[in-house]
Amino acid sequence: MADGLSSPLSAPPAVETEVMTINIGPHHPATHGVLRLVVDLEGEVVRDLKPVIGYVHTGIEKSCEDKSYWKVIPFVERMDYVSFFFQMEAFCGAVERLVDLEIPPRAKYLRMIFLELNRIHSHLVWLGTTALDLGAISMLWYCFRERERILDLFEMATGQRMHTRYFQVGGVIEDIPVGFEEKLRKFIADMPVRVGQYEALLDRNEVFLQRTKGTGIVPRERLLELGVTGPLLRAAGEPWDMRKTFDYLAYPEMDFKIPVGTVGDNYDRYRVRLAEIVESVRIVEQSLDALPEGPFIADDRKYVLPPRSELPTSMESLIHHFKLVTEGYRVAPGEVYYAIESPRGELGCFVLADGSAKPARVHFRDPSFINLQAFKDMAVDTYVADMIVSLGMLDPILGGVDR
Amino acid sequence: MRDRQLRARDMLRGDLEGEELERYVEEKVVVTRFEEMLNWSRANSMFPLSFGLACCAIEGIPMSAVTARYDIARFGAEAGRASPRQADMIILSGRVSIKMAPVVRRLYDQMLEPKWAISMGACSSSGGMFSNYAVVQGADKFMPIDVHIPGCPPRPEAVLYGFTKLQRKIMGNPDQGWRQRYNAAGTEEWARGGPASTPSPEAVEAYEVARELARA
Amino acid sequence: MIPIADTNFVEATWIMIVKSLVIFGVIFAILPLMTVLERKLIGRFQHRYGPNRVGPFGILQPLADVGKLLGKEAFMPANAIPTLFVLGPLLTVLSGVLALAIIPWGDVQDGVGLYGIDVPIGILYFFAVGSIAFYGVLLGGWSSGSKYSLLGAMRGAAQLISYEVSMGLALLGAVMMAGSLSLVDVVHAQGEVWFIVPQIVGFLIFMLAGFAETNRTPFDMPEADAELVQGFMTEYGGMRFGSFLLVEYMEIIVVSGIAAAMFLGGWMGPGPGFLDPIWMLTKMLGLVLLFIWIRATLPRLRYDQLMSLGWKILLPLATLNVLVTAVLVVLT
Amino acid sequence: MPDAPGLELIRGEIEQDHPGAILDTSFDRGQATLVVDSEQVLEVLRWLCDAPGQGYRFLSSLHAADYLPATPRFAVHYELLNRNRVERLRVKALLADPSAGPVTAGDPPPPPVAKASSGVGSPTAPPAEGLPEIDSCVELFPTADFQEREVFDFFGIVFRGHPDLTRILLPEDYVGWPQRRDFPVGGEPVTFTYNERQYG
Repeated sequence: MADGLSSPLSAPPAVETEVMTINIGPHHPATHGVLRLVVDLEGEVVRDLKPVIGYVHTGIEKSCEDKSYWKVIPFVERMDYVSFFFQMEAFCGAVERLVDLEIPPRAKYLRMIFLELNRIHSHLVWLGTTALDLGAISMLWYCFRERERILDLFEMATGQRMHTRYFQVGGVIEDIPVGFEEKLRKFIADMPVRVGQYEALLDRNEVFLQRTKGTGIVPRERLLELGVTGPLLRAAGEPWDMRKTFDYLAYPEMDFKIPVGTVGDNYDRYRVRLAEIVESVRIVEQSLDALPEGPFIADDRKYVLPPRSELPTSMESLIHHFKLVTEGYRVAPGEVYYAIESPRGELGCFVLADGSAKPARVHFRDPSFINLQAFKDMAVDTYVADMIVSLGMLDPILGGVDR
Repeated sequence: MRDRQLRARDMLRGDLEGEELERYVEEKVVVTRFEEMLNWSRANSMFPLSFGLACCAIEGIPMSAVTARYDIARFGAEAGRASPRQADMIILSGRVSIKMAPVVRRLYDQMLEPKWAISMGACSSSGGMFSNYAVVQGADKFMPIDVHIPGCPPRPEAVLYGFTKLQRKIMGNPDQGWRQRYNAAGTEEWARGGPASTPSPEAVEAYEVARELARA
Repeated sequence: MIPIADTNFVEATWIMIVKSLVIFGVIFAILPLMTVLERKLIGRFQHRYGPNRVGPFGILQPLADVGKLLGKEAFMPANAIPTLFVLGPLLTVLSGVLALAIIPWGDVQDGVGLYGIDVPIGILYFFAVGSIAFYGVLLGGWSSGSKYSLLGAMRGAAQLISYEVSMGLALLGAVMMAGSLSLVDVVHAQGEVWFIVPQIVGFLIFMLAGFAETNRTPFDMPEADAELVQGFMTEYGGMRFGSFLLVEYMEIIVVSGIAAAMFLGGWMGPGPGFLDPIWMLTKMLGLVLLFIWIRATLPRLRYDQLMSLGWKILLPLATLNVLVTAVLVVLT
Repeated sequence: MPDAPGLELIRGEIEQDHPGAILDTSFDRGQATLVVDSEQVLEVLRWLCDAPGQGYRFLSSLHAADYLPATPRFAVHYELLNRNRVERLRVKALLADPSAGPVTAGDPPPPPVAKASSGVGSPTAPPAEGLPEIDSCVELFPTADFQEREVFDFFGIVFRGHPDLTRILLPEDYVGWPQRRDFPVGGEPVTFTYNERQYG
């Protein structure tokens, strides 16, 4: 309702009312995991709220200090469990910068393909669950239908559906199998059609528009102060995408657009993410077309496992293999912060090397964790139903928040 | 047919006679049938708690396992209930941190008897790869678990397989002796020293009705 | 003995008893089938099968559900109010069953009216009895001693008040055209043309308000599970929860039945007289499918949007509809 | 990234306004780092944020690290970002461990800091003694709120002036600072059939 937008929720009501503190979570159907919100309600209006996090704190950063570099990769994947390829890329990229290793072009393109597929996957999970929060239950099934196809592709190339451990320091662990390209092409041909179908179901639905338009607005300047990045920031009209601004992988060679919103409400967030799916499909298509021939992993035996075929014939390879598997490689002391654009914003990885074969400190700047600070601004003085929608549109992954 | 055979056998043995025998046979047959019936309905109408912890939640009951390709609804278990009072089964999908463990135990306590728990994935079964200060090394430490599903994360097919295992367990194959072993009889109120857990009046009534029907 | 209402038609007591038993039996056979129908249909909407392991086509699924719910532990939260907590589900079941009585399944045949009762105040009876359900919701939610339940119950009460009015006004048009409050008379009045044609506005408003009355998806505020866990029935488990669930479906049947009788010509249809109940059932089922379809498709409204829809759009529209109908009825 | 001469220019300009604030600079693997005196870190950050021609207004990440055998044991890292010039700059504030006393490199590591932190948990009570302290930059960068709490949670570094410095990820009654290098990783061995006698 138009009047619903303009009604001054921030003004205190005429009648004397009592504030009710209600505890949402850690188990609640709409908190996308185990987030706990302590909410002060005045009738149906949220007056104050405080997120309480840490319910899936896993101590991953500490565990990483106890493992050699190449064993850290499966740990970091399990932080933000719907964008696992991004964690791998952030960590591998950081270590590659530490040891000054250039990855071959084919590995760059393969990484881009999987990163963008993962971005689509992440946005699909977001769309399904958020629509579920809104009450549009069927969207979950439609989104997960496409998600299964992405997971099939992952499984085909890597052997696992989730947490694939596909990226290695120096490249990727295996080349894509025969038939992968054909399957991927079929998928990227279908995906824009599917996005059109999602739009048909949601964008032409008056109820959905009423629920999302004009809710959860946070101005751009405030978002920047709070360190918010990713689709949330872009929906507020700030075209900040690290794929464009920073030079990593082969993104500078790709032709893609940055979708930007205008108002910064929940509807813009939804539109920006849907548009990003389409742009990701374009990136996948271009990198598939331009996929160069050549090795998929760097040829530096100090850091990269020798190919399996060399082991029976080459003594040197065997020694390298043995050293790498038992001890790992040592990294000269130094520290590196490497950030990439994950589906939720800036995903930074800080690795501190102390000269041994294990990292002295691995820290992830997880976008969900930082973005969650903006939730209070999004939800205070709105209805409790809008708070739920805003939380869905914020798209926090609690595994990433708590690490 | 069967009770006639039984009666014939006992008559031959001479253990029971006349009216007493009649009653004995009827009771035996009806009670086991009723138990079977109840277990059948429990196994086929599991409402899972729509509850997710970490990675496995994406592959497990709240999400992938209910989606079109796997469709746990075929087994009548898609009606995820958000309130633990209405749920029959809790799936621990992911690592249980030391901060979350009391909450999970509380959720389990709030569920009404009979209730079942599945521990999905390596993390909640044993701590998995996260052997560190923050993760509880196996959910069995604070609550009874019926079925453990291995994997990190398990595929949805594995979840379905674990679920059918649980169904078989409920239907008495194997029997439920583990409950006595864990002393997992009651809810939180029971643990505080309230009245012992008794079958609901509705259950008693249904039981009586079934007995009457069987007599007639 | 004081007659509660003046009946048009007097039957022997035993016929009444048999009739009520038959209606009760049929409805309670349909209700569980409806739950499985909904689960299977929603499954089909979502590209999957739905329950199919228990019995042929999963048709025994509700049997398992009911058996399980009966076998659950009877439980009451420590800070609930005992009597009211028990009374809540009872009241809702009561109102659902009572409302079934006035749905006309057919005309008077061989001296037997194919309906529970035909009270001259038919529609009023429906409103009076239907409103009791919300006492159940309110009492159940309030006495649970949970904040979620309380919020759900409050939403439920407000929703009832907002939509009951529009619902009544929506039916008024059809009542004026028929000149009687009795549902049987209204059906008889639709001999030439079903009232959905002249009263399309009334029909739409009635269905919208019906969604709100039954707490179904676009308007499922009292149990909005994304916000309020399970709303007023958060603390209910076992068969008490089951009865809330059952009543939801019973209310769908009642609303569909009233809508079919008032706007879709009730039992009217080609074929001999004994097909009348079949026609009625078909029409009702069509409306029930509409309910399920909408649940699979539409998102939920926000609470204040629900309110403004009820008061600012439906109510004026229904009033206008009544006025126009009144003028037309007087003129013709 | 500002290149090495650019980093020296920044250092020179800061030295003019805040003498003694910059302890060191380093330019390593293409990343520029200003090592800052922990007492003046807020001034330096404000200067980098506001000074004309600088504009490092976006705090990407705030985290800490434990360089255990080294003398100033802890460091708080501020990953600053200039979004106009697309330049990153790391500010590193070194912090000594007050509980350890003067430790020189090569000394055995101090015993695990697992003292009862009685005040931790309530924002009003002063934090436990013997913790390193640094100024909070929440006023300057609101995004630092959660991250400073996280650093406090894991390293026991107290941020003076933080509005609500409580544990964020660990339970409120947790004792110890798990990400310090002398804190054991923890966990416990899993019992299998072959080692049941050992652990079971």
